[in-house]
Amino acid sequence: MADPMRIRAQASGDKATVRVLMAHEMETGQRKDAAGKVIPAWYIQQVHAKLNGKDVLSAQWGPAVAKNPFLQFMIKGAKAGDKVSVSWVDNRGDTRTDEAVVT
Amino acid sequence: MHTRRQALSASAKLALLLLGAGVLPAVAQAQASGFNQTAFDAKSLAEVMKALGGAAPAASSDVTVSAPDIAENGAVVPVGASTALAGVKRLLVLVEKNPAALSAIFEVGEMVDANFSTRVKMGQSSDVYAVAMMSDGRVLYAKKEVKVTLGGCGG
Amino acid sequence: MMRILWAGAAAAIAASSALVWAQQKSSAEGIAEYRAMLADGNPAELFEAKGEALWKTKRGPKNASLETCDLGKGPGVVRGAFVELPRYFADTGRVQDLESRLLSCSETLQGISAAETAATPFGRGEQSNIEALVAYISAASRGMKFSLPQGNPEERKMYELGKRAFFYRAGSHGFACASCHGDAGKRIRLQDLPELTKNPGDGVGFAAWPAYRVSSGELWGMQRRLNDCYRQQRFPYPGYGSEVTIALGVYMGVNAKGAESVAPSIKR
Amino acid sequence: MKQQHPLLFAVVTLIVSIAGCATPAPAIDYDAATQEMMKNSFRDQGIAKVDRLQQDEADAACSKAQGAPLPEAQRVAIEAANLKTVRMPSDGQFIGDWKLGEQLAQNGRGMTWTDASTAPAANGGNCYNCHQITKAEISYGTIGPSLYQYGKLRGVTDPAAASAKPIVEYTWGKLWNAKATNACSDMPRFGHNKLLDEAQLKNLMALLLDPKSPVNQ
Repeated sequence: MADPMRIRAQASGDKATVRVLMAHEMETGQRKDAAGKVIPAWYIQQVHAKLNGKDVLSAQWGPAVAKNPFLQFMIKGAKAGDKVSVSWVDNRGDTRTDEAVVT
Repeated sequence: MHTRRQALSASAKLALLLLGAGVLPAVAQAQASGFNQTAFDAKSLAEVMKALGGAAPAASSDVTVSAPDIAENGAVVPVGASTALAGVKRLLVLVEKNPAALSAIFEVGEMVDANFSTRVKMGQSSDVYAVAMMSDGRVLYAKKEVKVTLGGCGG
Repeated sequence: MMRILWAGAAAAIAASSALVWAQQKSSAEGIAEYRAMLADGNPAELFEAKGEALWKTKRGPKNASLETCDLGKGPGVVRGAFVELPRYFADTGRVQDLESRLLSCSETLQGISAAETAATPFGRGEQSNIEALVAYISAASRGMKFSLPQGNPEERKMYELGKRAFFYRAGSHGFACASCHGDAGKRIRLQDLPELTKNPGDGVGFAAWPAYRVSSGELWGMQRRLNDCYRQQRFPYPGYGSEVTIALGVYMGVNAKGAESVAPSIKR
Repeated sequence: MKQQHPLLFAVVTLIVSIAGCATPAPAIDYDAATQEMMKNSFRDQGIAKVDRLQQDEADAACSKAQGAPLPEAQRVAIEAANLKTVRMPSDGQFIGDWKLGEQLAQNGRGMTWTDASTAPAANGGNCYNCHQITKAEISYGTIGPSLYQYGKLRGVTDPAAASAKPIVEYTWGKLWNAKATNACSDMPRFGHNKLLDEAQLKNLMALLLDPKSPVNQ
C-alpha cells in the first residue's frame, strides 16, 4: 500500500493555502533498469481535493510530474477547523486518500 | 462550428470503435475514467490543444508562469501556473522539449484560485508554459526558459 | 623556463576570470533561487512520517518496536541523539553512527539480522526502513548544534583515523576526500563543496545530512552519502557501517562542533 | 644505552600531552591503524578492486602531509620521478579534434564501480568538474584554475609552430601526469594511469590550444 501523504492547510484571510507531498515513484516508462529492461510507467493520473466533503479541485497528471510529487493550491472560503481531503489515483488503479485540518 | 462537445463525443465514438476492435483498450478505459491519454501523449502545445479541443494559443501577460532560471537537476523543477483573469476553466503546465509536452491539467472550479504550483521533470533545457483555457474559448499562455544544468560529478 | 612561462600565464588567467565573474554570479543566483523554491515542500517529510511510524511499530521475529533503543542518551530518547553521533556504545564496545546503531537495536530488540540489512542494497527492503528511521531521528534534532562526545579513548582514536582516511589519496584518479573538501569556496560543476576539515557553518556539510536527494528521489543517510563519495572517488566499495565510514563520521562531526543541524535537508 | 630512557620518556610525554589524554596510555600508531582500517573496510565491486587502495610514493607522501607542503627534497624527487613517466605522442602530433575534446571534457564518467570497463574508451576527462573551459558552459567547477582562453593567453596562434613547442609540451605533460610539475596536484594522471589514450589526450589538447576551439575565442 502506498505511504501516507503529508498535507498542510493554512488559513490566511478568506482562503487557505494547501501544500501536499505524495509518496509516489512517478516512473515515466522511459527508463531502463540495470539489465536494460524498460521500467514500466507508474504514475499518478488524477488528483482530487475536497473541502468538508465538497469538490474543490481536480487535476490530471502525466508521468512528467516529479517523483514524490508536490502540489500547492488555494481554497477560497476555507477557514481554520475545516477539513481538507486529497486523493490520488495512479495508472495501476492504486489510490490513496488523506485528510488534514485547516490551521 | 466544431464545438468542444462535438469533438469529445467524436473521440468517444472513436474510442468505442477501437475498443470493439480490441485496439487501445487502456486508452479507452483511462478516458472513460476522466484521464485524457491523447493529450498526455501529445508532442507539442498545438497537439495538446487539439487533444483538449482548445483554440490556437496566444501569448498573454495576464498569465504567469513561475520557474527558476536554472535548475540544478532536471529531475525536479518547480513550476507554477496562475492567472488573475476571470473565466478561466483550466490551467495547464507544459514543457516544450519533454518527450510528451503536457505535464499537468488543473480544473479551476469556483472554490479554488487559478494558482497552482507543482514540480516537473525536464530532460533538457526548454521553454516551460503555463496555459489558461478560458470559458469564452480563448487559450492564453506565458512561457519561460529554464536552463537545466549538469550538477555534481556527472558520473 | 617552463616555470616562468607558467607563472606569466597564471597572472593572465587571473585577469580573464574577472571577465566571466558577472556571468558566474548570475548562475549562482539562479541556483540559489532554485534551491529556495525546493526547500518549501521537502519530500523528506514523507520519510520522517514513515520513520516515526516504524520506530513505534512492533516488527521482526521478536515482534518488538524500537522504542527502547538507546541512541546514546538513554533508552528511547530520540531528541538530541542525532547531534551527538557517532559515539561510543558500551554494550557493543564500538563507536557507532546512527545507521550502525539502528542495525544493532534492530537486531537486539526486533531480531532483524544486522548483517542481512547491511548487505541489502540502498533503497530496498530493510534498508529503506533504516533510511526512513534516519529521517525521523535526525529531524528530532533539527535546529540543535552538533556536539559529538570525545571523552572515550575509542572516540578520540576514531577521530585520528578519520582524519587520516579523509586525506587518504589512492585509486585510479588519486583522489582523497580532501581533494574536494579540503579547501573553502570550491565547487564541482555548480555544486558548492563544504570545507570539512573545520565547521563549514550551520546546515552545511555534515550538518545537512541526511537529505532528500532530488536526483534519485530517495532519502540518503550519511552511510549512503559516503558510499557515493567513495564511488565518485573511484575507490573500491566501503562496507555498510564499516570502520572507515564511522571514523569519517567522527572526524566530520567533531569538526562541525557548534554547527546547527538542518537535517533532513533537500539536495540536488 | 641508559641515556635513551629519559629521552624515550620525554617523547611519550610529548605525544600524550599533544593528544590531550588525562591518563598515560600507550601511544597508538595511527598511521598503521589507518592502513589496517582501510584494508578491512573496503571490498571489490565491479571494476573497482581493493588493490586501488595501494598508494604510490606521491599518493602516500601527499596523504601523510594532510594538505601541508612536502619537504622540498621530497617534492623535487616526486616531481622528477613523475616527469620520467611522461610519454610524448608516438607520431609527434599533439593536436586532435577540439569538438571531441569538448565531449570528453563534459564527460564525468569512468572507473567507478558502476562503470563497466576500465578501457580509456569508457572514460571521460571530468574536466568541467574542476575547471572553467569554454565560456558557453556555465556549469563548471573551481577546484582547478580557469582554462578559458588557455591557448590565446599563452600566445599560441599555431600549435605546430616552433615558438609554441614549450607550452604544447608542457600542456601534454600536465595531462599525462600532473604530478610531474606539482607533486601533490589534485588532478588525475590521465596518461600515466591509463585513464585516457593518446588520441583522447590529443583531442583535449585541441580544446585547449587550437585557435579555432571555442576556448580561445
